[in-house]
Amino acid sequence: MSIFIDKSTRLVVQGITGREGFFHSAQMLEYGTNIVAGVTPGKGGEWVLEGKVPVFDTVKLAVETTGANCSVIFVPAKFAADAILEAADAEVPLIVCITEGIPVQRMMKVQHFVRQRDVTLIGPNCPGLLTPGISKVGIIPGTIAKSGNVGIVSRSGTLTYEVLYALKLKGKGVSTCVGIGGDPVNGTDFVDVLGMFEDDPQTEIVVLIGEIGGSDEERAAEFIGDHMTKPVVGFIAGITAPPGKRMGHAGAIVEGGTGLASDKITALRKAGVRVADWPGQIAELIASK
Amino acid sequence: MSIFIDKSTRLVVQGITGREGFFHSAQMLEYGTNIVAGVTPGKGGEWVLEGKVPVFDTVKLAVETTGANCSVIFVPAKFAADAILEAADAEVPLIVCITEGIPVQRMMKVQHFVRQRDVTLIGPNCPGLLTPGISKVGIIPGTIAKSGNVGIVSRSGTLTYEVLYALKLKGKGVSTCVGIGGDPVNGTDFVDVLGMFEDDPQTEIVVLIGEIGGSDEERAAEFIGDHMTKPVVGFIAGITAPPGKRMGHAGAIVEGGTGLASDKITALRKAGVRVADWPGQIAELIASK
Amino acid sequence: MKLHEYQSKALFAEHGVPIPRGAVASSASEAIVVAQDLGIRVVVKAQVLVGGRGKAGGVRLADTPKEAGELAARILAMKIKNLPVRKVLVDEAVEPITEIYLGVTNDRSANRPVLIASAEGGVDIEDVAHTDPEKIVRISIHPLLGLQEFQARYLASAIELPRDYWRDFIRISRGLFEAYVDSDATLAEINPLVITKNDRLMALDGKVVLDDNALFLHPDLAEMRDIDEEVPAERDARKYGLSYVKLQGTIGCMVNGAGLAMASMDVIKLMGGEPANFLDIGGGASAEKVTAGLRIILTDPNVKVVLINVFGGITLADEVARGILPAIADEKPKVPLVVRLVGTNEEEGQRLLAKAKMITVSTLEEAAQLSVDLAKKGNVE
Amino acid sequence: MKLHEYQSKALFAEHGVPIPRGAVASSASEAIVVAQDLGIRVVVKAQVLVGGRGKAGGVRLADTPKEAGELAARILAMKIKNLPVRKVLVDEAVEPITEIYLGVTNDRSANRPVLIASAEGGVDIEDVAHTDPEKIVRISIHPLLGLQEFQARYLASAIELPRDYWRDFIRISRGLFEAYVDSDATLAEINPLVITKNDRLMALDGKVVLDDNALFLHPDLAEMRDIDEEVPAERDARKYGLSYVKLQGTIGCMVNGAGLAMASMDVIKLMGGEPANFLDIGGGASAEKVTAGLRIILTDPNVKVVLINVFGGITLADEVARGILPAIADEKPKVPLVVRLVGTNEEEGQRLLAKAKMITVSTLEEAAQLSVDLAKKGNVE
Repeated sequence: MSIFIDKSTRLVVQGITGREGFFHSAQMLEYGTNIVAGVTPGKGGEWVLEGKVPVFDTVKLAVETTGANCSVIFVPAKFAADAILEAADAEVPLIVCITEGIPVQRMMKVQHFVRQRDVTLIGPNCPGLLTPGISKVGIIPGTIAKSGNVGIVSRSGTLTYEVLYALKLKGKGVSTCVGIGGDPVNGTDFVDVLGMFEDDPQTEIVVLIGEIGGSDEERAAEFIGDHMTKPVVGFIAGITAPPGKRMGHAGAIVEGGTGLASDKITALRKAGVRVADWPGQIAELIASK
Repeated sequence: MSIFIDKSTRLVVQGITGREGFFHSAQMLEYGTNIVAGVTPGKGGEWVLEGKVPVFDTVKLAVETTGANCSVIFVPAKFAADAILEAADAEVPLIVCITEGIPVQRMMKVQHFVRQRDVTLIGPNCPGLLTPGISKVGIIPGTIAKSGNVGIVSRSGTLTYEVLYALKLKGKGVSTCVGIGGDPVNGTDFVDVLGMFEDDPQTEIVVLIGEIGGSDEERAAEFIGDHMTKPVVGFIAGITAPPGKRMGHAGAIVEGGTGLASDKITALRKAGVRVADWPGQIAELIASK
Repeated sequence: MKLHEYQSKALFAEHGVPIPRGAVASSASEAIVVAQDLGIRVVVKAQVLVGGRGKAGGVRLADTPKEAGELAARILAMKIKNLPVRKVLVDEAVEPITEIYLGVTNDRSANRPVLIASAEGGVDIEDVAHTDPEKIVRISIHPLLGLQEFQARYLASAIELPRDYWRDFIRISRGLFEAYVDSDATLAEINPLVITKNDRLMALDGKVVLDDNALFLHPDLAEMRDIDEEVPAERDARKYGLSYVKLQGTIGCMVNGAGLAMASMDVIKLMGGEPANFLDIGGGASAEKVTAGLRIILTDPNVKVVLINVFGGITLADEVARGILPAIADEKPKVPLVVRLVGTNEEEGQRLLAKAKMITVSTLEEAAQLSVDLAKKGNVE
Repeated sequence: MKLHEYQSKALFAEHGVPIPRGAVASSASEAIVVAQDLGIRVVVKAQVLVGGRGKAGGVRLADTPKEAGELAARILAMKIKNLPVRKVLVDEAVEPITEIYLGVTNDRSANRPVLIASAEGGVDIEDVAHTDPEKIVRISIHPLLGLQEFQARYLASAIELPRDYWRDFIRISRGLFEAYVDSDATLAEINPLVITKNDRLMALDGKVVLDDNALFLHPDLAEMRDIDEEVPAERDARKYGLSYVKLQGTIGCMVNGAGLAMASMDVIKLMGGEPANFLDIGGGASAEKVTAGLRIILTDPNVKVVLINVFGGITLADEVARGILPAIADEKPKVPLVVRLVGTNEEEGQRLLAKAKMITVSTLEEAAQLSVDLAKKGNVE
């Protein structure tokens, strides 16, 4: 078992003819993901990726024609909020938005709309989903992970790769890796994913990778303490980040006393989470379980 | 039994110190309605109506202090949408808006917000509710109706009084009279109220008073045909109204071929409704049942 | 409140919708100046707030400024459906390759705005709706979120607009929707939206109906009201906050409440009479308002009898009586009045009327029957 | 992106928020002119994008234009927290009776805007939040519906503002919220909002932080960026779309991804080193971007060693190598570079680095340890 994606996932790629969309569609196809459609307004009727994938003008038409049940979004930030709304309007049940840089007020509106529908949004500004050996939706390199019993949920992108890679080197495999994204407003949070891992029979241990800013990790700690029976290993990036400085993406700001890495680590430890001091230590803690 | 209001209704009057709010609060008090609070921003702390009713600055405070469970709104059109939102935000379960002239786009937004909460809005631009002998919330003259087994739902104001009065002259009484209002966008429609009358043990026969414009009566006809076991008598005002002319309030416009009185009458008759040719005939049809 | 074509198009242009170059003119000489400035073939279009101006000859092409002046003079002398033409719009003539319909209005059944498009533009969209309903595409708009880009794209795709025009179509759709929102319109439509010979999308004609209840938010738009276009009696009624519509019958009606007013007219007709007007004095009317309403009815030469039907609720019966009496004292009407006055403060109202020896009855049906009888008698005399 | 006080207040004023009369000045003579125009007692305020200017003597009262000029000259010669003062705001001096805090920002945990007010204005609101949290009132705003009048009224009532000021307070709250929405701000605050001696509400100081991701929607606001206020290296980084923050240590870092960049800094610190900066080259960086990033690090004189940590995903390892090599060729750095390069196209990247005889390691921990060792060695030399 895995969470979010499996062999029944039928993927539509929004922005499939763009540079990044095209590159990663090829990567996903190669990994075995079942890409059934692409969407680029104005290019409906074309076929891409060696004639394997039909392109549509609208998500609605793509869904009606191909039965797509999952969408991944690579369109530029300027159009990405509209792309999420289009997918939600077309009732695509799972939407993964890779795009970085969506204005936050716009994203608050989009998130409110999406939450009122029976639709799950992952991201934006996230690396997506990887269920090793089965399917990947997004940009996580497929080669750095093998299948196993570790569930990973992370606000970070490359730091997640670092952890996946270290686990693989230690011989540990992953059930599903979920990049929820580093933006201040996102569709799916730690608690949502932790609950799914708790219910997933394949997952036996969970890795949570957080970073400074916001209070998602604190809420995750509360959830872990109250509801999780499976062991959780954590890491929080930014223990040395100076307060008030913007560190790369909007999620990583220490806001007025809350959002500090040290507070998050304390909260997680209180909830019984073993928190690593450096990323490499995560794999050691998992291996030593 | 009655619908919407009964002896447990604890009313807060928004706009209680205004001319109409004050006059009708006095009328409602005299009728026996339990007015527990008034709201006029900036006049909190005063007492009105011979010291019987305390005034608050906000609905929230009024509800917290007095346990009000119903609100009636008399504030001017310019502020009425805000008044509805304030009542909904304070989780007043039943809101009756008498005010006429709220801009329709604003009202579409308000209605969308209200529908997402566990709150019932009646109106705007409506005469309100009357449960003869028990309670009245709004402006329907209490003296023209007595208690009985006829449920009335109407888009009109004074035309409803005409019918109530005629019924009383024929010795027929009313369970509850519901004025849903004549605006194109309103909170509660015919179908909502018909369903409640169908379930109300006191109500044995229902009067539906419609008018030209929109398609509420057609949807009501469908509901009656599919779900109502109790007999329904109807009347539609505006059979002689020329198409395209604005007849007094925004609801009463015949829009491009739909909304005609004749279509509505046909739809109701098909659903088994006895439709009166003139208002006075309603009482005759009821009496002859 | 309806806006003229030239006002509607100016509103659209403020929101980025391309419109032809042009200007409004009130005289032949003004029209010549505009045509000279444009320097090309022009179209001279009557500005009236009713449909059917094309068929009436109110839209004409002119090759020269002189011809534009002549046509303007001719059109400005016309009446279209009884309304005198007081302004013409002189626009550059545009040759359309394709004519599209694009409009936004309130969808009453969904309580949301709806954006409507059809590849069959340039004609009456309601005719298309009847004959080829599948040629009309609708997109329901979230009342809080507003029109989204993908929705405009759906429309473009659904009406099979060539893709080269999608970007412009989306921009225009958003502009139109913005105009609708910013002006609190109940209808904003472009018909036709054309593709021109040089491959541009352009709004050739426009129509906007504003929400009268929202005019207080838009004093600039409220000022655009063309009072010349109103029947004087309707203008007076508006001044007093009365809702008045002139009709063709002989029985003047003054009623409180729109539903009751319509029902009163219906009963008149059922009894064999014809109402001369719709007049709703609204709720809680003052004596002054009643007086003004009655005066407006009495100025209609068609009126043979006046029926007053008031069911007091928020309206006070004695206040209504106090409004009727001065109008009668001043106007000394030659036609009979039938008054039905019940409800709040009925006794005092009735006392005042009795003192003035007015004809009073107790039910609507009686009032209607008597009015119809008196109107017929009036016709015989 | 932060706006200056004078920019923030101008933005508020556009939305109907009353502000003192005044103007910005870049020299003593300009300040004198402004003070003369105002004709009354003025306050001269340093315009810098850091807090604490009051304590630093950057806000002073002047009774005469001459005094205003003298104070302006003195303040314009100051540095506040290492930032030179390049502009002063000369405002009419206002005597406040009451100081209120009013702000709107994004509530991350609710994914909604939040309007915040406190009767304890004029001080650091975060201090109030720590010492008297009950003195801060918050109202959560519906993300689609926006601030409603009744919500502003709740705030006025909750901070016990005398009722005479409610109407103005509501108007100002709505203006502030509009400014926040229209500018895509992440923070818009008035502190203090004062009641003046002549009974007016007025925004004496203002602060706006804009969402960098939304600046493309607001070219007029983007132009307000005060590049004089940026560290030159940060300005260069922004030009190339790099995320760079200068810090005080000796180990320069270049990493892809914010989380990995922070983690790399954390590991450096854990190993006993101090990072000289945060630098995130982002996802899918081009060789040019990498070159630019490395150049920026190498211009920092504190840097004793450079750690490059790239985990290729969307970023291609060979492309990164192709960016590193020209920077080294051009800059001929005197400090050592430690490169850890894995992931997509790793082999080709490693081959290029090996050819250039770069120090490469395979894990982050190794890279950090080696960098710390080299930095310490550098210090000893």
